[in-house]
Amino acid sequence: MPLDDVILTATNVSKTFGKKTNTVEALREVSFSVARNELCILLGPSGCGKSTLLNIVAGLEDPSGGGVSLEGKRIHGPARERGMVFQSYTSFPWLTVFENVEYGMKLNGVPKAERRERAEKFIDLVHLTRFRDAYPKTLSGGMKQRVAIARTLANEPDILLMDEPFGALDAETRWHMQEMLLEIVETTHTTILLVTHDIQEAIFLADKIVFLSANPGRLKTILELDFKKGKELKSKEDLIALPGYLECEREITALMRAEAGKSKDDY
Amino acid sequence: MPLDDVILTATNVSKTFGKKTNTVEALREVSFSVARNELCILLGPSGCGKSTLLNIVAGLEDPSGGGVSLEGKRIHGPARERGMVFQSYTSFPWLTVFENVEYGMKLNGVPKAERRERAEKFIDLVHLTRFRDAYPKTLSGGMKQRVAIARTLANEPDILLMDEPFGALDAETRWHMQEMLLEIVETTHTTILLVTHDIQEAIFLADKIVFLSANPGRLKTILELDFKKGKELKSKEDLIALPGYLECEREITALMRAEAGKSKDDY
Amino acid sequence: MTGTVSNSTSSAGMPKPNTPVPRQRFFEFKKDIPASWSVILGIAVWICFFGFWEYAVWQQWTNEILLPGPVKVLDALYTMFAENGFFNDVLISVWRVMFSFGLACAVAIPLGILMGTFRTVEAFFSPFVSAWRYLPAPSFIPLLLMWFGAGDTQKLALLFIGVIWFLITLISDHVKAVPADLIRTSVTLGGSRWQVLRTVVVPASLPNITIAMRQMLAVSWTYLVIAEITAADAGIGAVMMRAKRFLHVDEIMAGILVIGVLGLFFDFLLRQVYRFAFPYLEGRS
Amino acid sequence: MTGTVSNSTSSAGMPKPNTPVPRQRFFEFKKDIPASWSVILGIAVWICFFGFWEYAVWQQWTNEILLPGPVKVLDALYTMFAENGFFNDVLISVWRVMFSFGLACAVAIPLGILMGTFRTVEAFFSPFVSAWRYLPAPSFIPLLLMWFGAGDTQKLALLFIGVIWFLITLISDHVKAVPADLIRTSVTLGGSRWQVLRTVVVPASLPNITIAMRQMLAVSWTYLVIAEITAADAGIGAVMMRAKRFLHVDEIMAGILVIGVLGLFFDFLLRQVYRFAFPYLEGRS
Amino acid sequence: AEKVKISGFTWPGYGFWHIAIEKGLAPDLDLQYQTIEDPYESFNLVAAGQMDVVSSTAEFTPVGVESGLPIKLVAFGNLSYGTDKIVAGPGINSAQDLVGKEVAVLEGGLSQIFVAMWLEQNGLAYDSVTYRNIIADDAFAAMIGGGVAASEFWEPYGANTLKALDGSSVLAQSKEPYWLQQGVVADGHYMTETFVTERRDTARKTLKAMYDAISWWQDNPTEGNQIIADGMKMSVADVELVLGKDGSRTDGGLYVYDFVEAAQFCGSAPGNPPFEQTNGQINDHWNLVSEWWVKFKLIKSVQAPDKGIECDLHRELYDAGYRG
Ligand SMILES: Nc1ncnc2c1ncn2[C@@H]1O[C@H](COP(=O)(O)OP(=O)(O)OP(=O)(O)O)[C@@H](O)[C@H]1O
Ligand SMILES: Nc1ncnc2c1ncn2[C@@H]1O[C@H](COP(=O)(O)OP(=O)(O)OP(=O)(O)O)[C@@H](O)[C@H]1O
Ligand SMILES: [Mg+2]
Ligand SMILES: [Mg+2]
Repeated sequence: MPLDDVILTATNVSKTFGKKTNTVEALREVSFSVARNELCILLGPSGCGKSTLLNIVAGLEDPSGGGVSLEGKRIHGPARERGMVFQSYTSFPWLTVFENVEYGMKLNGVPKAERRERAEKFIDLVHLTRFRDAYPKTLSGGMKQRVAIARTLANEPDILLMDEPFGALDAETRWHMQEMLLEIVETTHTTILLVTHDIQEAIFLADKIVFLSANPGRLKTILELDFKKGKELKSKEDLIALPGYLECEREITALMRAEAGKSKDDY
Repeated sequence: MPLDDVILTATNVSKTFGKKTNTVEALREVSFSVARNELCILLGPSGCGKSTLLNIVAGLEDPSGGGVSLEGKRIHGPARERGMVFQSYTSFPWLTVFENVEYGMKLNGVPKAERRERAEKFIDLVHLTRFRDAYPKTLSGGMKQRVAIARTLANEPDILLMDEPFGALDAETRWHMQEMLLEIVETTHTTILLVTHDIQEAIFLADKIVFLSANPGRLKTILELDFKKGKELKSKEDLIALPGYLECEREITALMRAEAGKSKDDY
Repeated sequence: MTGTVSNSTSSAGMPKPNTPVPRQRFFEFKKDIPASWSVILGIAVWICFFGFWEYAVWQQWTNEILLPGPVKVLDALYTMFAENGFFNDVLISVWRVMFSFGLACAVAIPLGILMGTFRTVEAFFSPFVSAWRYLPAPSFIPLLLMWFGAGDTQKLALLFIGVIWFLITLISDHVKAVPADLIRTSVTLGGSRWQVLRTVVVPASLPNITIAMRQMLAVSWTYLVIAEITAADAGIGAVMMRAKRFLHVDEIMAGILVIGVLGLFFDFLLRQVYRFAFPYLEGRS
Repeated sequence: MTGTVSNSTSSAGMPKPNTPVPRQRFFEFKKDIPASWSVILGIAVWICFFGFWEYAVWQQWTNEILLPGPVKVLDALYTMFAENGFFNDVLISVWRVMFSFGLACAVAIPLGILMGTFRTVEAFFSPFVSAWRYLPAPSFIPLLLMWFGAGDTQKLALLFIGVIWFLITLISDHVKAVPADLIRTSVTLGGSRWQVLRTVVVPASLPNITIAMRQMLAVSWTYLVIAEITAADAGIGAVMMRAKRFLHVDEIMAGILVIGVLGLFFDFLLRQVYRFAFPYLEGRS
Repeated sequence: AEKVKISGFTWPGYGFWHIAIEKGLAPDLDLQYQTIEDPYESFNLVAAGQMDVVSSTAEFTPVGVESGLPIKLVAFGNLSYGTDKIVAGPGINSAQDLVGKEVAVLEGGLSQIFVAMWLEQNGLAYDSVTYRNIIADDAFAAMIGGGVAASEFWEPYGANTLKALDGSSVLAQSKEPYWLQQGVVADGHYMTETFVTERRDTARKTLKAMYDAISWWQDNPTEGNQIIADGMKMSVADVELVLGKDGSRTDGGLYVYDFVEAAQFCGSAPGNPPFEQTNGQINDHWNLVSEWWVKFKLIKSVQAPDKGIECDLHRELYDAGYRG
């Protein structure tokens, strides 16, 4: 990946919540960048500011200092270019799967025929063709998240932001979702910035891991997963079988342990 | 573990929900047993009836067929002997940590002095001494679950039932909790029957894994984790380093995959 | 194989294969009861009520002028419908409640939605609306007569001010409870403020707004009598008012009965509307 | 090391280090606004209201006898307190509302808890209670007079039946929402039914019961005037009634004002009770 | 002392009970006056056996009797002497102008009969207008708001309406000789049958106390008005508006009957009551009112006066030498 193909840059992003006496410093001067078509993972212990950072990138929060630029342009507020998938199920219950996926395009005035075509393509992509006209209430948690992913992708964002998208799912469903996400990346070449604190998930998905340290959130290190380079991973079994996997998990586990140890009693 | 030291036996437990036209067969003739001081894990794909089975053991549901006996006595309804920890946070918000832990003993008329002593012992055990007089609202999810565990243990059940006790916690906290649970088993020699669908968690914790298959839930296999025998595991790192671990994970992953494949679209 | 597969672990402590005794207790926590029980118990309470009432009258525990028995009330009800054209009064009252309630909704829903969505709107209206909730509606009758005359408008206005303040409060509370993540989703998909309001806030709160409407419609019925006492030529309240002047307590009771039945009926209707309008909701009532 | 640590990835596309522009818009979704804004807006609405009222009177848009200006109303209020012993009436009204509401709670809380806990109890009472919600309380004045005489009891009874049915419904709904897992926890710890009721169901629903009480106390104030019109020798409603007989509209308005202030005050009080009684709750209002 | 329960709404015309209580005019009785604003609720209490005496307008008896209410009209208390008026809004100058319009009255109350008789007096059918049930308290507002063309008022509503509504005028008022003679617009005092029959001595003493109070008030009008104002919790000015200042009974809006006049109206004492009324006119009054209620379809038939009227209490007092 050539360095000049950077799509997103965060520079010295700081964030302090609250006023006067009662402030929480969530982020201190965090800088990193995401290259085009990269799947970048934000990893770090709980409360280190991952969500805050992602929200700033999405434009949902304003940074107290520093800034973020997409394609070289400074960002202001939320926009279609930076679509986001949340941990909570955000598929609109009053719309069918198809209408949900179509929703973003409707907001942006995409003509009906194109809307339909793109929606169906992305519904296919997340394996929900059978449920095209179902309401979210009939779907499992995993399926609801797939609706959210398809909806965001169909809106053709420059970068897809995801905040622990699989965090509320059970272990088994999580696998499926992770594998599906890799499949999607394969097909669509979307740039993704994803927050998690599941180490296995991070290793499985990441091209690059941005690791934050806690209290306040600072950039600890950026890990390029060299042992995965060039390998094709289709399933978790493939990952487990890969040489270097155990070593990598151990290394990140140690990083995590070191950070978490800082506030042992509050886990 | 001698076979005659069995504490809990489930025999041909079946369960059908609903009436007449609209029935769901959740369990079909499941039999297994748990030995004294054993940590037995119920594993299986989502919806295979693990919670239903655990509820039947707890006495919260009546089986449609078959039965469960504890210490040779047929069970009827819930009782102190079979304390349960749920996935949702069930620490009572209106009681402090200490009062929560003391609660079960109060119900059973344990005298005040003993109550106090036992409560403090178990609060120590789950590392909450500093939070003895805090209300649950000030605690994190993991801490709330530790309160629930201490409360159930302080009530001295013959067997501790846990339904995905760490399912709602983030990955990192989950580790800590798992390690703490092993610590507790070490100290108190409690018999535990725990439901999960996290394979790593199952391997890390289990003396024995009861694996259920889906639709309806039947006993697929019972796995004794021989590669762990005699080893002392304190942390996940120890487990990852253990020879045979990867093979075991791969094997269970395959079992899971086979079951889950049955209903591929509904994850 | 790292694990050993053992198939039948059946051994000591096997329970006898007696069929399990289903415990069916009368007072069971949160346990659903058979539908037949519900119906029987629901009928039982009315039998108890009417039975006790008739018994009290029969035993002359109370004065018969002031508390006629249920049979006499039903008799009066029959006469009113069959001979006195009461049906027309009922229609007029229903129309008054519906129309005024519709007006109240037309004001309360947009305002409540704006108050629930924007903190600035809330900060402006909320102190005002909360204070007016305590408004004793009957005291406003003279002002309403002055402003709206003695006709229907005045009665509609009274019914309107009887429910509007609570309705606004309830709706804005429900709108406040719309999950922030739904709004944020729409915003990151490129939704403008107006689009978010229209495509997320409104549909997300609509089911709960319907529930709030159901609750306040019930209150509206309790105001009907007050509204129709003054300057009413027709309507259930007017009939009850006249009955009172001439000590026909059986007719008053018949009026109460009719209002109760109408209230339950419209509650049922709104429940059905809820069901059909929001088929996408999880199995909630 | 499987990963390579790269510390500064700063490269192309670096944004100029201009300080970020904080976007502070007036209408922002669910965005908390500064406390000072709240206060200003809250005061603004009242200034608008009183200003418009005084202006309308000054411009003689309405009849001055029927709608005296705010200054005249405040003047009447002063006279009432200073010269007519209105304070005593206020005390009596407060006592009536509080006492009757206390009684209503004493019935509704246990019944509501039982209805919310046991489906059988619910199946029995629910059809009855729902129907009685539509009860037009004023129509029951004759019966209450007969049963309780013209004294205080009758007024208390009217205030009582004005709120009891809604209160029961609200409370039983809240109790139904007690998480099943809390009950199951207690049961698996060996709790008997009575213990579970006392140590789980009651404390778990108490905060929401308090909220229901707050809502219904507001309704109780709106019934005060109706209750005190009949056979009242003292109380805010009685004073307003007498004022009406001699067309002292300023006194009526003063009465409305006092009821509004009292309502807000008791609402505030219950809010404080809620805060102090349930310190263990997450930061909810 | 024996308890006697009396009720009435806030109206100076019933204020003599307060004087009787305040001045101890019934030494061996414990008179208790209860303000109940809706007279029909007072009659409800009678039905429940919880009230002995009710002061109200004089037209209720036929209705009560037909409903089986155990009640008797025992005295005509006072006559409206100008306090009641039919006031028309702008543009209405005669009865003819009212045809087809709406008139605010108390349905089933005196004011409805007043308006109906006045229409007939002016050569119109009693039902040539639409009656709207709005009591005087609210009718003022209703006239300003439009919708009703005229209304029957008592004070202070009449005067206020005339003042506030430009172009409004008086069409009829109770001080006119015809209305005084007819005695339609009047207050009465009611007693329950059990009270009259089983506690006759007490009933007599109660009635006597009231007439003693009237005499006392005639001698001490200033103090009397003050007692009434305090008892009714109204201002002295409001009392004076209705009862007058000097005890002459003709400088206010009400003419209060003293004992002898009331007894004459009842036919229990010789001689004629004032305003060209006849001895025993109470029976004619009964018939007149009953006929109107039948016309308005509020009762079914006219019954014999003695079903609802009890004049023997006056006779016994008179025979015993009492003269007020
Ligand atoms: N709106 C807010 N107001 C005040 N403090 C906040 C706010 N949002 C977050 N914080 C604080 O900022 C810090 C970072 O929070 P953040 O949610 O970004 O962490 P996180 O890494 O996403 O944690 P998790 O892994 O638990 O999701 C925490 O200390 C949190 O308490
Ligand atoms: N009360 C109930 N009524 C009807 N069906 C039920 C009920 N409870 C469970 N089921 C059904 O029984 C089956 C087993 O459910 P159960 O919750 O025991 O599965 P589980 O293994 O615990 O699943 P998970 O891993 O998702 O927790 C499912 O098909 C479920 O839909
Ligand atoms: Mg987060
Ligand atoms: Mg489960």
